[in-house]
Amino acid sequence: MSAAALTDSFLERAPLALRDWVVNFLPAPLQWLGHHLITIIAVLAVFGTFFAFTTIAERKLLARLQNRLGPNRSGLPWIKGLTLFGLSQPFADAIKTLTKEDIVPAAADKCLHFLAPVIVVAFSLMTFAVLPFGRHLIPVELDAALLYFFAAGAATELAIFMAGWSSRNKYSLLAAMRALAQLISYELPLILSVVPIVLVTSTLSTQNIVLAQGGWTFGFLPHWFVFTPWGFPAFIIFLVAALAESNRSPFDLPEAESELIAGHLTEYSGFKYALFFMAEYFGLTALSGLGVTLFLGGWQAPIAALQFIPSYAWFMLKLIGMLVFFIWIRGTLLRLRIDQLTRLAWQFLVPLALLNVGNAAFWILTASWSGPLQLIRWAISLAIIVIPFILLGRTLTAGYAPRTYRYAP
Amino acid sequence: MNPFTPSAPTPFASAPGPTVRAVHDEFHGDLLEVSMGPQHPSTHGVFRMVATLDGEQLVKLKPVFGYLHRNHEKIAENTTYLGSMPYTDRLDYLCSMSTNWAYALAVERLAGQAVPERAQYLRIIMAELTRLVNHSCLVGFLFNDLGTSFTPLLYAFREREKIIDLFESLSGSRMMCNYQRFGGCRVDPTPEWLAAAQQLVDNFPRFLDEYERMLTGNEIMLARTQGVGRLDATHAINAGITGPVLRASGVDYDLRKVDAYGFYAQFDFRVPLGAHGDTYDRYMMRILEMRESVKILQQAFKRLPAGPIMDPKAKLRGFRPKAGEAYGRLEGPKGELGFFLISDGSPNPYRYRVRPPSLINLTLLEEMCLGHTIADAVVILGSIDIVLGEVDR
Amino acid sequence: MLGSGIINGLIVTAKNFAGSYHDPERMVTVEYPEQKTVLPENYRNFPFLITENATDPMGTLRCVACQICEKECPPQCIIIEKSKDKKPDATGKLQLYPAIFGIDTSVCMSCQICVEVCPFDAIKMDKVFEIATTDRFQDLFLDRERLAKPNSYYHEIHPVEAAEVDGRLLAERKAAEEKAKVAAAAKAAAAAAKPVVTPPPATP
Amino acid sequence: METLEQIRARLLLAYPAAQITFVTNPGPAAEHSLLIEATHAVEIARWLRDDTALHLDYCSNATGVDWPDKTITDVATTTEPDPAGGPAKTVETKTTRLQPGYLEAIYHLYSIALKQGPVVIRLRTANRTDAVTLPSLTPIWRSCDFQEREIFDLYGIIFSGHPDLRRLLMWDEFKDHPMRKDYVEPDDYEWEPTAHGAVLERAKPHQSAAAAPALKTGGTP
Repeated sequence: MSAAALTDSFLERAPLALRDWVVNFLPAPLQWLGHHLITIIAVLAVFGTFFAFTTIAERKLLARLQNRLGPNRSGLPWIKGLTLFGLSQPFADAIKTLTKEDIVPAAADKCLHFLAPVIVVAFSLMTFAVLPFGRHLIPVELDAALLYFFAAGAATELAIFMAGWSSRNKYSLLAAMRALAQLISYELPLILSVVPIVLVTSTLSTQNIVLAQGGWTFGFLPHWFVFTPWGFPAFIIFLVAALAESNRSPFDLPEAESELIAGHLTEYSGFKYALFFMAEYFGLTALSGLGVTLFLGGWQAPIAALQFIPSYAWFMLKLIGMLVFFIWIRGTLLRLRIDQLTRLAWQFLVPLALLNVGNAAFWILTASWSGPLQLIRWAISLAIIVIPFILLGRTLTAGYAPRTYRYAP
Repeated sequence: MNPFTPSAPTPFASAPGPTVRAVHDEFHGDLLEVSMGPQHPSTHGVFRMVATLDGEQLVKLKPVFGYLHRNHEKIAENTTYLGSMPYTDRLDYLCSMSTNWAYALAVERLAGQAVPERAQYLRIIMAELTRLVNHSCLVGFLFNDLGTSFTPLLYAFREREKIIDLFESLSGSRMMCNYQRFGGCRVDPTPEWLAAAQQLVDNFPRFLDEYERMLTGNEIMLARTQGVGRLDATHAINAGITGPVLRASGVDYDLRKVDAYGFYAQFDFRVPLGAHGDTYDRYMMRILEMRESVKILQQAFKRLPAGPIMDPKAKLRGFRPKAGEAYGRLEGPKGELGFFLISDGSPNPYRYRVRPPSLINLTLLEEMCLGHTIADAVVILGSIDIVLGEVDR
Repeated sequence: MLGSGIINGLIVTAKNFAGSYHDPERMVTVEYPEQKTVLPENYRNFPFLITENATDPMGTLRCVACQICEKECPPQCIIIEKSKDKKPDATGKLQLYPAIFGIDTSVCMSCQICVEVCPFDAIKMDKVFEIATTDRFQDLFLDRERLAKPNSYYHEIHPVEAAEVDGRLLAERKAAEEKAKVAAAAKAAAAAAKPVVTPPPATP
Repeated sequence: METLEQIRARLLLAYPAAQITFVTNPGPAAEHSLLIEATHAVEIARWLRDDTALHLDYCSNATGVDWPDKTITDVATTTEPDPAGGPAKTVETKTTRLQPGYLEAIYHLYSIALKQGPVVIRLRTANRTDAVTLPSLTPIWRSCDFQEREIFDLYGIIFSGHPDLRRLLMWDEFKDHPMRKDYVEPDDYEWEPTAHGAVLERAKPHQSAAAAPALKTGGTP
């Protein structure tokens, strides 16, 4: 199959064709509106369902990690004995949270208390606009897509602070302070980890970044940025920062269940709580999507021979992989303390990310090296990142080591 | 050698933790008073800490007790000696077997009662199994306080469940065993039970290895626990802190060795000692003690003698010890568990007192926590290992 | 190196994840209402009263209303009222019986002390645990009629223990009978010496 | 370890003014104890802690005991010669005297450094009503902190010199001391029928009219 044929294969174009078919029913002056509305509805529907199944997948995977079964009871209403492996659990949860009483503390700032969950969901959804889900599937093709993504993502911090502040609860306030410190600290390594890609591809458009990762060496080694000596460290830094940005374990300090009850969510109940929950997963999904786009080749197939599978399927598969990894991390790790958290960001991730920018610059400068020089290029590039990693890691863990113990005589 | 000084320091002179700024001016801002508990996810029950925070740092922490108080001692003084036995199950509900033993020990001292050899061995088996239950639970809960999503706790519960099933098949109840009696034990285990227990004990080190592989070397775990909640030996001794918490501070004091109650003198085991007295040492004490308990259990299964499990002279009904008093104590999983009894010759004890290790180990909680953050306070509390049934009685 | 501990942890959890699908040592969950564990022989829940005869439960209660269990019960959940008259028990001896025997199971803490102190083996521990109800007063205060269960039921739930108890009771009864026989023989001898017609004792 | 008599003798040498009584324990445990007069208690406790031979650095257990007033009937038998000249008659004269009650604090001391013990010391108050102050041993052994608070809470012994003498287990507004032998339980707490019903009878006068319907419908007020 030729590349052109692939680009225009039926499966690849099917979503677009469907949209155009629907839009054609509308009068011509309204077609642009229909076009955008359908895109928005599609993103909402797909990622809304995706969110629902992420929650059940997270619960089941965590349960299995912990040698439990996880939710496996909810079936369909009025049908006894049909449990569907508990897959309808998210819908049961949704009904439960929607029918719950909405409690607002008497002393709370009612306006901000109401606005916070709305804003957090709105901004976390806005980030989906610039993610290329497939070869032709990108809601908005922006030239400065990356800038837009980080700007929209950063606005959720404000909402979390609003939630913590307006609740008038000491735990919420502590959580809000933590959230601010954490999210601002980790914006920096998150963005710095992306800079090398911008340097190498010299574009801010996500679609172009994915296109730059196309192609294979020998047909099975994809040219994804994660497989470069500057891309892999950038990917790791991105992962850590993404975990912190989406308040996931081991960086779930704002919600620190064992310390701050539920953190900024302490005074939320019912639907508003569900909105925060949703926003958290949307944020996580969006950041995972960005990670897939920037480092894991976006919608590109890993092997040339597998190109017949439509590109959006590859994107979703990679996205699921990222989420499973995040869940695995959550099931294993414990939480950092706030001072260690900021220390990790400022003393470890930021210097490494800065060095990595230099590393990428070196990679660009030596783009013409080939043959045996290629090996030297790899070695130097690896050394630029591995040696500081070991040294910085040592200073970070200085004084902490497993101990041996004596016994009473 | 104990790192004691000839003259113990005056308490309240200085806190073992780092020095704390308690300034309250316009530059430093207000202090925040947070009431953690009685309903809080990691106070291990209805315990309350009134914490004063400077930012995230603790400048004051006052424990408040009594939310689970039911005046166990008064109830026991209005009940027969035997009737208090099931109530002791409810003191430290994780380790009913050793609490039973402590009470039986005190009553046997009070009445001068002998215990047959097989019963002594059975008691040691039960006490060490209880230690495994308690320590594995504690370590799991400690990690929960440290912020894992229940994974280590559920691994610990998985193993605990197997031990508790053994308790159930022996004594009829999973947690409220009510197994010991004055002068022996209630039920004689069958050979099948002993084989099952032996197999469980054989498998237990595998679980410990896996557990340690998962978390002991974890960088976050090390950073969160090492150097946190330091407790030095002199302060610990003076504050009556006992059990693994005391030994983590490097004090060699294990009642199984010191008093050698029961038949512990005949067993070969070691007492691990910490050097830093921080949360990590307290965690490792539990892990190492579990390994030693496995050793004790292996020896006990090998040497378990045949014979009666009750002293033939023991009386179930109409038990009236002679007037007098006795203090019986043993090394419970949480520390020194003592029962002080005064008899006036009547069927009910005149005075019945529990020396609760959980409560007394909390004496230095504030000093251990000061200067650390609120996140550490939760972890330090978790590493002390309390059970509110025993703290509040 | 930084990160090795974290990777070790990830390996362990991955192992447990895989183990939860094939290793019964790791996946220990029992899905309760559908699956049930076998209760061990010694399992105890709440006490019940033993009757010798299932067809006449109230007439053949082993309990003789001695009230020892009422006194020994630590949470004081047993209430007994003695009968005014006497009824013959299984051996034909005239005994008191409990006119009222109640156990407040919402107070009972399943400690088994009543069973241990009972000199007549009349009260034993049940294994029924699915007793959740909505009415604490009507449904959890068990009276004599609801407490009484036949000896065969006891054999069903605690086979080893019941066999031992029955053996002991039988031996005791035999000894008592023999004693009675000896006494009767002595009496008969005495009667032979001085013949007086006495009506036989009413034994059902 | 030295016997308690030896310890007492050495204590009397060190503190000649102090009154130290040897209290025997008649039971099989034979844990005898020293009754120490309250005025010297703190110095003696410090001596016990710092003495090199004893080194009782660890106070394991501190507890209170209530000994209420006891009426003791002394029976004196005297033989009176019969004035009529018959055999001598024995006459029993019963005199009742009131042994005043007191509160007692008992401390079980051990040495962790030398691994020995226990030494049991007792402090007694003058009576159970107004003179209930004892010196606190918390400055000597910090482990008495919570335990003395508990004794104060449950027995009402006031420990002078305790840094933070508040109720430990009962709430601050609580009035009585529940572990005392003459403590009368409040009878307004249990409203539900129990097996014995006696508690319910006592609770009846406390039940307000408002709470009665709730009881009828089976709800727990």
